[in-house]
Amino acid sequence: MTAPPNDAPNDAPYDGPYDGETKMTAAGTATSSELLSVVASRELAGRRTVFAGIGLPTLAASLAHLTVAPRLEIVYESGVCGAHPSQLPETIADAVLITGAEAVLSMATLFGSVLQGGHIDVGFLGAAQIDRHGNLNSSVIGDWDRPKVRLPGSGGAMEVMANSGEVFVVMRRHDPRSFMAELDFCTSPGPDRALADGITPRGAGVTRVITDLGILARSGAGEELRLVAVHPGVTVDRVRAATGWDLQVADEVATVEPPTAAELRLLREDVDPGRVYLR
Amino acid sequence: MTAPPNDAPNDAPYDGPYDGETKMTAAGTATSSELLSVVASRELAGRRTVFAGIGLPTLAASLAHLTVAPRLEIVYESGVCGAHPSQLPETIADAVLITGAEAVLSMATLFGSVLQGGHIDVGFLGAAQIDRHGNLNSSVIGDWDRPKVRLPGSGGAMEVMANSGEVFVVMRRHDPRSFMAELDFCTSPGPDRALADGITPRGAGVTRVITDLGILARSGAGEELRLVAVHPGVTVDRVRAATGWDLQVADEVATVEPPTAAELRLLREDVDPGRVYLR
Amino acid sequence: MTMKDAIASFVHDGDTVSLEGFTHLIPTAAGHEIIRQGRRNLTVVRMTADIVVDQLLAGGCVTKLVSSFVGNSSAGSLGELRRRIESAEPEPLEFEEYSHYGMICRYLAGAQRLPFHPLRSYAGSDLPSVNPGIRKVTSPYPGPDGATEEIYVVPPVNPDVTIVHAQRADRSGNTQVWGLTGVQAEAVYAAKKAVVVVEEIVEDEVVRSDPNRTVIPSHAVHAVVACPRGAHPSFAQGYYDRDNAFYRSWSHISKDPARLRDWMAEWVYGTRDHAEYVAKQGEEFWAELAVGEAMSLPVNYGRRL
Amino acid sequence: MTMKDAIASFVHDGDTVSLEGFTHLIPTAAGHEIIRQGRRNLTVVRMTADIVVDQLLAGGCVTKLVSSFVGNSSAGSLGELRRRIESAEPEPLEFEEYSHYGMICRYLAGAQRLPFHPLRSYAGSDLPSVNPGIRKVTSPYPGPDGATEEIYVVPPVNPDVTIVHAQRADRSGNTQVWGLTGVQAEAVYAAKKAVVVVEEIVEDEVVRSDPNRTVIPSHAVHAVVACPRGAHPSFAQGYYDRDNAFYRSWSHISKDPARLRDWMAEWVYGTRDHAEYVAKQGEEFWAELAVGEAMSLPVNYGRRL
Repeated sequence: MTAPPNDAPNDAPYDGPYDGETKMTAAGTATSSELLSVVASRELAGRRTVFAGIGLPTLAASLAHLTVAPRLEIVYESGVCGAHPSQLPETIADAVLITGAEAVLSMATLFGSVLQGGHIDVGFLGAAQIDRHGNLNSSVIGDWDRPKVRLPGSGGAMEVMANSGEVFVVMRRHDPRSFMAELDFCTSPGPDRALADGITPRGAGVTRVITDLGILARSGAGEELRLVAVHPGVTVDRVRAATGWDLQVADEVATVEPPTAAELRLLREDVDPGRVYLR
Repeated sequence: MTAPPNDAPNDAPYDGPYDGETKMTAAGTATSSELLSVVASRELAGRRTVFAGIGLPTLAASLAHLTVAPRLEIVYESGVCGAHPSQLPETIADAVLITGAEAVLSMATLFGSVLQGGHIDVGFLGAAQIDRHGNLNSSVIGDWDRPKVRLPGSGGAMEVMANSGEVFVVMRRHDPRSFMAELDFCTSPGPDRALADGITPRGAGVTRVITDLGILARSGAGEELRLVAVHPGVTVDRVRAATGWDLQVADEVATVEPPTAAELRLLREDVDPGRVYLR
Repeated sequence: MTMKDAIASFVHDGDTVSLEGFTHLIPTAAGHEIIRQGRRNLTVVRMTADIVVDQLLAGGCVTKLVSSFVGNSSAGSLGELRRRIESAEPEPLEFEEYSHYGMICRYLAGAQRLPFHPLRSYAGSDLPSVNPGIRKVTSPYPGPDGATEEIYVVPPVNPDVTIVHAQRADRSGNTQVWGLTGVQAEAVYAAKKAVVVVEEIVEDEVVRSDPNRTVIPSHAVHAVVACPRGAHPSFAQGYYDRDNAFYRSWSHISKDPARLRDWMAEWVYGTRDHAEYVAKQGEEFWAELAVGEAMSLPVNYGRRL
Repeated sequence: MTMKDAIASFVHDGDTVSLEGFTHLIPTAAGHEIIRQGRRNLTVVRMTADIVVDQLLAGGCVTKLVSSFVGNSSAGSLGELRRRIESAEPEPLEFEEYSHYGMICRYLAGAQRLPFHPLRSYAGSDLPSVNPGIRKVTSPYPGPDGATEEIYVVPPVNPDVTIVHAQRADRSGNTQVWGLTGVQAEAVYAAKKAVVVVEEIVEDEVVRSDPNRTVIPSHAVHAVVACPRGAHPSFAQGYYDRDNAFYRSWSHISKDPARLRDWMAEWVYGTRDHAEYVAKQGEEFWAELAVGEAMSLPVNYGRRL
């Protein structure tokens, strides 16, 4: 397991079962899940391999496969490569992902040869907290020794961060409890922290953060996340207020193009017709 | 490949195809191959796992399985465990070893988890040269840089030596060119050389050397090989003269019991009826 | 061997016990039998500490956990684990935390009897500051830029016993797994003893018809236990599906200590063995998790003519 | 892709080329095409430098060899290799020597992009004295006796291209191997590019019916070449048997430079491609190496009902 995105119950203090909210967003008739999936899918244009957990990352990757990245291969943390599921999977280890797949790898091969071997272009991660350099916390709220809330921990998140060419983070709720100046604990460090530890990083770390307010971006070590786009109707000031540090803003902040009818149709009819994740 | 026993063509200067000699030995009607196989098989009494190349080690292990070590499992350097060949294999990678086997392991698992993991009780090795501590040379005659004869090298021999509980060596020709005070090159070091290199050895190194003259033995680090048994009709002096160092001799030198009729029958009728190795 | 005998023989108070299976083939039935037999002071080693670990904690069996993920899959929380860690209730839990590849490398080092295994994780993470087992080594080779290169390493783990679940084995322990194979082979080779629990024990000929399918050879196995449906609520590829409803319900069950106690009383202490647990679920329940056929195409191993 | 195109595209003068296959599935046809195309100054990396390496040496393609065993299986000597090493005839050969597990660990480190891989070999051996690549590291953990522990390490190998032979692959490169699987997967993952030569390219459905049989996934493969009988004189489990007579004859062929030249002229330079080599052997020849059927029993991957 990598840490689930910050909507998952384990990311308490937001505890309790997922509420299945379907509130409308500024993007019009798309739900929040649809919006985030569509925006994330566009960012995968031309990418070859993506390491993704179940949920929004799978939706985004599947949609990208049908639109902007026809050669995209999803590698699952369970070891499945080239899945051709008969039905939409419910977990990263769903049996339907395995039957009919092109390959199933052992954990040692997956994490050693595929991930650490540098075969992943884009890794998807979630977190409870993120800082200005894209460092992530999925371990604890409070002190590690006696936490207020014990979160799942790294799982493979640290490896995804250290070894993917770049990392996309999807955060459902852009607010100061998640976008923090100082993390309670750094589980998955970006390249700046690796360099400070005396070790040359492999990948760029987090390059895209896709939230319910817009898109933050950075290109690698030495850079802070910058607001590059907002959803229609969202102001830059609103994003600044929702961010726990003094957020850098691009000279030209774009407005995210709302999901097109074609994208929504593919997502709803082909990718997730049972609305397993499109809650 | 581990280095073949010292009768193989690669162990030049004894070059050229194997001559298929079947000269009678002091043991009566048994050939040299039969004698060495039977004697080696007896030494496997009660052992559980043996790492063996094709040839005499396979014959010895197969005979032991039928006599003194019914639970013996042969692990082949090619990765085959629990072979049930329909015919006698001609190489360690013979296809008949694989069809019907219990398991086939990758090289990484075989050498890493099985051998280095400490699962082998007895490893069989051959060599061109052996010294008084059971260190082996299967690399070169002469200098490594510009050898008189280039031999095959370690293959897995170094790993068999370093990681097996103990090692048996079968040497067809007991003579001073093979039993040397100083090796031209140490390919596979016993525990004394490992200790001198500052590393604690895992196994006992060579504990038995079975030759056409008798049996040398030692029990581990700090000990030299000692003559513990001779074949009928072989004198201690003859063994001393055939050994390139001042050979230690046990207080009581036993006489090897010649192969019994039952052992020879099993070897000839059940283990190698086609006389593939019983040359 | 029966599960009862296997646990009695191979799991002792104070042991380090590895239970592996990455979402697939989780050895739940073995965990329940450890609870029934009242083992104490165990160190449990498991990459994904999920429901079976929460149950072992609730059974009072565990004083220390070594893991890289503590959560109920993506379906929710582990109530007992969080109480133990967040508020030391009913007692503290010693927790040694790694990342997934850190755990895998610990098993790899354990299986190979190496003093350490290097990996490209941990650089800049706070984890080494709370886990002194995670250390650095200087490479004796120059890095890509010609400078000295440092890398993190983890120590080997060598459990007293590793328990895994598999689809099938022969009587001597040659174990075949398909679908997700996880880290089971490495965890078995790392251990001093290994217990393999299987859906079915098959004839030698079945295993020998496909030796590449054998993930764990008999020389590494000390006991084979037949225990159908012993991986519930996880799944066994080709045998039964994952019980997603139970995963979702575990957050609620485990959140309330009283409800958790009742669940344990009914389903673990209240069943003599896994056969009774299976029978108690009822046939309709298992029919819901049944799977259809999708057979592999055979390959030819060849026969000398 | 044709073998000709694959070698032209992926093997360049001066490259480091790994050819793997441990006695099984040796990529001989690829080696012959490298010779036909006259590649020069190659560094060849291969655990068991056997007949195909002797042929590459005789073709003048190789200036450096990295290996752990230089011999014609157990059937005799490699004439050209011995001349190159023993008497620098017709030219010297740079030789970097390891043990088998040393080579495996080099591939493992290469595949995982690690700066080194530790192993419990080399302690007390003369090999480190002639190979400065074999070094020591001090473990940051105390040894079993509490003292500081040292261990040997080897550096990664990252070939420019790795070429392996396999039974089958789909069009996109998902490669399935059964019988001896050797070190092929690690060698492919260690390489910058990988070429897979197969007995047959099969429909997607064949591969997907048994994903656990896929040893090399398509994301690691850059070219797939169909080349039946391309592993001769080694064997392909379930397809054809080993040509033991040829192994035995190689000692005699390679011992005599004139005879070796004649053999190369007839069988490598004298054939346009491997199809011609196969045709030239004749049908009776291949009938001798034919194997019968011994099919694996299928397993059920399951289908959601």
